Amino acid sequence: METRHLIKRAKYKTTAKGSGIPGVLEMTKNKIVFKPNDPTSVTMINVDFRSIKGHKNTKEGSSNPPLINLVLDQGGSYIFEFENFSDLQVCREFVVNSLAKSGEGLIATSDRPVVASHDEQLSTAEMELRMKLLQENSELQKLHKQFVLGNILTESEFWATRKKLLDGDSSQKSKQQIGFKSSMILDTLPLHDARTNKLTFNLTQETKYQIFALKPAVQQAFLNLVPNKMTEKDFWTKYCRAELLHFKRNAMAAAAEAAEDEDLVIFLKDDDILASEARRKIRRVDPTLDIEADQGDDYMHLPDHGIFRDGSKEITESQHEVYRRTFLQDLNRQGEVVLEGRTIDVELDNPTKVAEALAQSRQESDATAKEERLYRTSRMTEMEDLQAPHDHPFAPLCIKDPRDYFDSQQANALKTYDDTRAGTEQLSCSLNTEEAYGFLRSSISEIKAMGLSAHMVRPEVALTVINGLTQNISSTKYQLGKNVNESVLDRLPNTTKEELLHHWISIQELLRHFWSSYPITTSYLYAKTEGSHVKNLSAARGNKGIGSLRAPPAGFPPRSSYASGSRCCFPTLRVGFAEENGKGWREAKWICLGEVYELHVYSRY
Amino acid sequence: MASAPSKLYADDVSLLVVLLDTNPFFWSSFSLPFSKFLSHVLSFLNSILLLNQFNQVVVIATGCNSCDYIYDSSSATNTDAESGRMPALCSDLLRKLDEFVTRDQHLGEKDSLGPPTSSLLSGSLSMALCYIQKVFRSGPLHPQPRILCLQGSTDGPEQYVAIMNAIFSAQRSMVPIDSCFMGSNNSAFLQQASYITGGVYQKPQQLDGLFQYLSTVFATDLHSRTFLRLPKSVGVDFRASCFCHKRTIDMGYICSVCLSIFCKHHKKCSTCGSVFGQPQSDVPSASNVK
Amino acid sequence: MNNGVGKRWNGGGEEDEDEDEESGGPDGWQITYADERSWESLQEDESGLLRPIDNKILYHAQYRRRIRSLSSQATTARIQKGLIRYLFVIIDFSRAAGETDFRPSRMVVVAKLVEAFIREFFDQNPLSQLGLVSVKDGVAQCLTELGGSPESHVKALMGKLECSGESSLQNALDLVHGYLKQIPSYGHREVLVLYSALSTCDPGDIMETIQKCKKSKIRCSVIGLSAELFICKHLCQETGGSYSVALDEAHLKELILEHAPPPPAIAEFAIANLLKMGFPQRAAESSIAICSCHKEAKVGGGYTCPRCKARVCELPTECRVCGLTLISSPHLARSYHHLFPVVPFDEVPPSFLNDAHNRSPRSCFGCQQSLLNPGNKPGLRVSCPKCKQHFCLDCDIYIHESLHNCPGCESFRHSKSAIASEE
Amino acid sequence: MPQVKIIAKNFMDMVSSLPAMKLDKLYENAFICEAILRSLPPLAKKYVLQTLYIDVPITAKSMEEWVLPDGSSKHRVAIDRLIQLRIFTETVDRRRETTYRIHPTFQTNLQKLVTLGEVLPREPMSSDITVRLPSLEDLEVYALAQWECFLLQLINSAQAERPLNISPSMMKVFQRGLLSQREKEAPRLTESGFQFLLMDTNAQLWYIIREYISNSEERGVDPADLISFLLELSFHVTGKAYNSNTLTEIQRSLIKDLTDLGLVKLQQGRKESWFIPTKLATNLSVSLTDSSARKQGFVVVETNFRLYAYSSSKLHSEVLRLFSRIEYQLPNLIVGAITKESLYNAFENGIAAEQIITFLQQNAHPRVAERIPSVPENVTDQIRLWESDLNRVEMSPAHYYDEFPSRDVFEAACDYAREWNGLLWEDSKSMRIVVKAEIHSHMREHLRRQK
Repeated sequence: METRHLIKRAKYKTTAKGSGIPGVLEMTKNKIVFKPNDPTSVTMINVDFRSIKGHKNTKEGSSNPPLINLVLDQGGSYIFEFENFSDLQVCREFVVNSLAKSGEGLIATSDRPVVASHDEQLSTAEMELRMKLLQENSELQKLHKQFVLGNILTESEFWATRKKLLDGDSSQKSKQQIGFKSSMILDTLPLHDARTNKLTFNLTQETKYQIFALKPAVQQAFLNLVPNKMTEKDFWTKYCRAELLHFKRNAMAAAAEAAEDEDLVIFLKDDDILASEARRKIRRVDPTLDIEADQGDDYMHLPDHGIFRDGSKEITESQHEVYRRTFLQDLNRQGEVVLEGRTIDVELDNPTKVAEALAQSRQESDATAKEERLYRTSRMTEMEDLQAPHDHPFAPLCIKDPRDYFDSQQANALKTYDDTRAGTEQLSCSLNTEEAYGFLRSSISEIKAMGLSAHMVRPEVALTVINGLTQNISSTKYQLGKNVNESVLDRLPNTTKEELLHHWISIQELLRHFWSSYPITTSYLYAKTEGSHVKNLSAARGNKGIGSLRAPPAGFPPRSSYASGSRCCFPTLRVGFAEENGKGWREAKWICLGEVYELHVYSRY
Repeated sequence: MASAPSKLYADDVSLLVVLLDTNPFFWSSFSLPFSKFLSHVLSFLNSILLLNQFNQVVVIATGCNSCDYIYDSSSATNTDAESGRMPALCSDLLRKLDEFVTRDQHLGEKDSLGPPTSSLLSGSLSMALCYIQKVFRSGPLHPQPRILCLQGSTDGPEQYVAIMNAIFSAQRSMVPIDSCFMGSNNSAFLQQASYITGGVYQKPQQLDGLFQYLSTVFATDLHSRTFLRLPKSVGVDFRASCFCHKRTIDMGYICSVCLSIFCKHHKKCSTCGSVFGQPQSDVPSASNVK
Repeated sequence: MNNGVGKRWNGGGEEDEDEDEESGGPDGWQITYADERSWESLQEDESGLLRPIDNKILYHAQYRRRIRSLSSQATTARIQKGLIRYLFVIIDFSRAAGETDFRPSRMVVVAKLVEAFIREFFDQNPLSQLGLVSVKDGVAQCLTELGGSPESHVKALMGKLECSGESSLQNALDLVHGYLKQIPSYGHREVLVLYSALSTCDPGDIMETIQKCKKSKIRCSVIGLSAELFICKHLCQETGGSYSVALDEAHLKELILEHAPPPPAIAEFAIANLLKMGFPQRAAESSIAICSCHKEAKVGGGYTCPRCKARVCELPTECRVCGLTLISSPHLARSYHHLFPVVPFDEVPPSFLNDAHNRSPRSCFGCQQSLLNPGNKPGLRVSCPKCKQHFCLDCDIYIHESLHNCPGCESFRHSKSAIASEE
Repeated sequence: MPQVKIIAKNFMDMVSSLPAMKLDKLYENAFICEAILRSLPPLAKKYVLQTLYIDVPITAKSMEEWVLPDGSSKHRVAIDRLIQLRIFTETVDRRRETTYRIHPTFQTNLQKLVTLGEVLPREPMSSDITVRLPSLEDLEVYALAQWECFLLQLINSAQAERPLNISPSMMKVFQRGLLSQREKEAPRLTESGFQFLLMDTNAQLWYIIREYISNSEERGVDPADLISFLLELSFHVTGKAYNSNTLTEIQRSLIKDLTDLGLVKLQQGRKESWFIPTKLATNLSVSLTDSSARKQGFVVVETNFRLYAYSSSKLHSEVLRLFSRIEYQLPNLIVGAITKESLYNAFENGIAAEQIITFLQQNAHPRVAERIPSVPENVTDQIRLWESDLNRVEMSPAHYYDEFPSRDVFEAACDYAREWNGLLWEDSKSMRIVVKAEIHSHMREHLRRQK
């Protein structure tokens, strides 16, 4: 079905417009050769498929003529105009096909995706993914070639059964965002160059973003100052100086610096935006408990109290309070931001963009979302012991009569065994209970009395028994003499094996489609099942060996019993191995006799 | 869960737990007289003990109203010389058996229902498994346990789940259940049991040669079984049958709550009374088109 | 300014040092002996001989606690169990999983136990499916799709064991949610998280994710390896799962295996439905066919799908061609015991044992184990509330965890009839 | 421990090597039949059992039907053993059809056993006659004490606490092979001697018994009787008293020796005298089966060369002492260390490193037995290294000649020494040679002749 080589007359054009040079376009497995009609002209193209990146082509019914445009990966392209669209179609198929083969990811940039079916538009990503799959898995590729390019299945149908494959792959590379590290970004460590006693902060885009996120004020300032007031560089240097001052937490110095450079103040002073926010929050708290009250009673000033940060305790000076930034504040802020997570997703290379985005997100997030979150947090932080337990009621199970299980199984069990009698037939015991027990006891006492006889088994009996057993043993032995788990296929010559497997796989593919359309709910499906047989047929024509696969009996109603539904396809399932009779089937068998026959031949030695 | 632990023991040292069917209604109506049966079994037990002095035999009586241990070679005191020509095993076992039968009868009298035709196989199986677990616990030096059911009476449907549970537990701890079934028609339970646990199912044709069957097939220790070809238990058909019409089915619907089986779709489960949503499309979501 | 800065450098230096200390663990041979603390499991008996401690009583106590908790859940006579489960196991392979407080490392121990779990899971839930998800570098990755074959899962799991980066509960849950929300409604959607890290580093608000899971009826359970985390606890509470933190390897194993038996179905989640299933017949011994699972032609063996006649090698499975679920009646039977659980036995009070006139049996009904302590005193024992038989502690455990029959009840006709009437 | 099997097998070989009529005679004794049956490989047992009631020959083919392909070797072994012991008699009829027939007496005996179960060889004496019977524990202790004492004496007669009844000549017989005695030198353990020490008790017992039987003719005792009596003894009930009068003359003399081995305990009542079989005796037939693997290991060796042995046996500590430094002993725990010194004197006693290692591996405590290797590699390697250290220098007594009159004399001497290949070293320049001591005399002869 898949032509190795094709020749069409076409015009070679340098541009879509303008008249091209008439000639013969010849495509082989890996080459495209164009010979102009008049030998004198120089334009003679001979390119390898490998050097072709992709192709475009015009859609049928569109105004423009049937063009195909082969894009070379080192720039430039060849444009051919065909005489009619069918030619174009054929060539396109061929190109797609051989591109797929010649290990290149094929980027279909035609005004209609090349391999996409009528009813779905696929992102190029999807397309690439599929191509990738095809290239990775030769088997898949074979099938794809055979069915899709052989117009037996539409692309979408083909992939529908492989959703898992697609999903699986996509989920692999579905990019999940990575959250904030919970390490304190605020301690961006400066590198200290001992020789030239110099400090270097290096801020990645990420850090900048985080700084913005953490410090609305800075971000504000950035928006105000950069670039019209100062360059971005200056801005960050200032920021870093401020940071440095914080490191040394020498409020004095800070104050001094602030005095001489008003810009620094922004960085040194508490973040007023946050402060306001905090105040708002505090206000939201039930007024009966005064949060500000406890701000006074931290024991920072006492000798060994308070939190040590970086090994050094925070010394508080009463004046320049403004320039002090407590560890707690940082911590809380950090926590808050981490919890918020990434509110924006713009690529971080441009700080200004980021800053704006952040600012924006703040605006809207200030609305319901925050409320929502607050509510949930409050709901989470409630004291357990004051709450009702969160247990879920279990669904009760009331089984009316457990005996059903037993009976059903029992009935089945007994029925399916060789014996003819009904299930639990009453023992034909003539005696009543007492007598029965009496009998039992008497026989016990009897044996007690007389003991065991040395010759309880007569030799001839013993012999017959053991012979009988041996008999049955050897019979079973011959029944399944060859061990079961050796693969029959290995006894076949490779080519036959390959072929066999290929047939089998392709047929399985078809059947999968056949079944995937049950139960028939939509007319579409109906059409499909109907069609799928026709397709089966055509497919079967494609590869020999199962050529005789019958189309379903005329007017075969897909709704009718699955059995008959399967009847018409399952022989092919076990290429030539099955033993069902039924018309369509015997023929299949006949065809496959070839294989079967070989089977025997090869299994001899 | 107890899986068979590694044994440092000799290859063929084995623990044989025999489940002895003492259903009077069966024996009283059976061609092979109980006394003969006993004599075969007793000499079989003797021969097991004879093969290796670490071999251990435990006998559990499967009555139709109760089950009980009637012999345990490990705890047996083989020094009571009550009757010279009676081996300790027999006298011991028979005495216990006698007591058991009487007890069984009394229990039967208490019972309001009519005379049951089936023995309590599930009970004796469970006991046997408990015993074997004890042996497993006894440390690395334990004999290789196996169970032998000498069953005659028909299966008691009401025991199905119990017996299945026992079978699976046995399978999990790799204890084969051999079954020698003497009744008229095959026992589904025992066939499944042997099939699942990799034991042997035999239905002796020549009953007066019972001992021969026992010694030829069932005396084989697990170690020897690895390179011997024993009567293969016939491939059991594991198709289910529906609760509604009790007929065997190829395809059916199963209640996701109580796992009861129906041959066609119902609105409501007749077993657990739960109401169903619309029938599941029988093709998995994965391969669903549109 | 310098000195100020200098101070920080020192600080930095110190950090580096103690990091080194952490990384430089004890020598290999020390570890091998440190891990199984054999000396702790020794004790002197009265004659001064060294014996291993028997912590049977201890074990049993734990076990009873477990049973109790289960039965307390099952206040009503019987409750539904999630017999058809779709379980995703999320394994945290973040940096924290490299910790060596479990020997040789959390990661390895978890992997080992998960393997055991997978096998036990399919043994107990033949109709269920399971999938694996790993979390590392703050990203969740799907190791295996939902599937029925233990081997493939184990292979994927053992494939590459390494841990790095942060762990993200949210990413994992999102991923899993994506898979689970598309499985049919009768299936019980479950997630089991084995969490080593002490923090989750999420891109967004995890609370929303939790709500999402709750909405789509996914029951999330977490087993922590390090310490209790609020967020995990919250997750479990919201979604009706269970949260537990492992003390040591043994405990961890216990906790993991607790998730093997089907959980009681939560009323609001449970949706009954009928599933179509096929009961294939064993193919004739002589027939030859290519099985759809390994693409190999087999002589005999295997089963034939009743609908499309495709050949499969073992059950239970899903027909590759027509997607019909194929099982055999024993697989159903395997699950029946979940429907008829054995009632927990109650301990026999010593007072009952001591008074003379009701002489209690001196040996376990199940295994004939003597129930008397060395000093001929009546020892610990339990008795079945239905048949009143006495059992030893070992049998108690065995009966409830593996056998699922009460030998006593099974081996007494009248008690059986009593049960029958009571139903 | 493989040795045990070897020993036990050897014993059965000994039985099977007995002349046909002797064997038949043996088989008349039910206990022998039982013991023999138990000593068979599992498959053979099965075959015997299934032919128990069959009185016609069974074709080999029908038996092979049962065997799976990979079991054929086992099948062969089993059949061979049976034929060896004349339990099965093989006949090939004219149609090339091999058939087996079970030994009739053997068969009838087994049938009896099967129907009647095990019967005691002789009735124990009623307890009113026998006073102060030792408890089983006492008996056990007694037996072990006896045995160890015997062993100690066996190893070095000096340490014997009390004289044994066994004649010195007898002792010599036992010691042959175990001890190598050079003139005017304390006898030293040979390799096999060490091996012997490392076997478990039953194996050792069998070793001794074998020696004992093998030279029984010299004492005019029919080995068959001996064997039958020993086996019979093993079927008595431990701790029961049996009247000595029931014994034949020979047996009575035997029983004295057996007392020394700790197999039985003799007691003298007012008028009656009786013997009480101990565990050792009843275990005799036990150890005949292949179930010898039952013996549990007890040694744990750690990578730091420390060695923990969970055993209360004096013998064990002795054995360990052979190659390790015992540091302290708890009631059932011996703690030692494997040191260079301890190993060196082990090597001096002619114990090979491999033996030590195998011993450690075979007796590894179940806890460590699971892991591979059961003995840490660094330890095993070190042991081997230390051994190789020793055999770097090889000492050999020699004589030194110099001041040869002439070069040709010297040459001749060299040649002469060479052809006796006793020439160790020569220095032709200054005409000096060193010659092995043993050829010194010849050398002297030769030189004298030269003169």
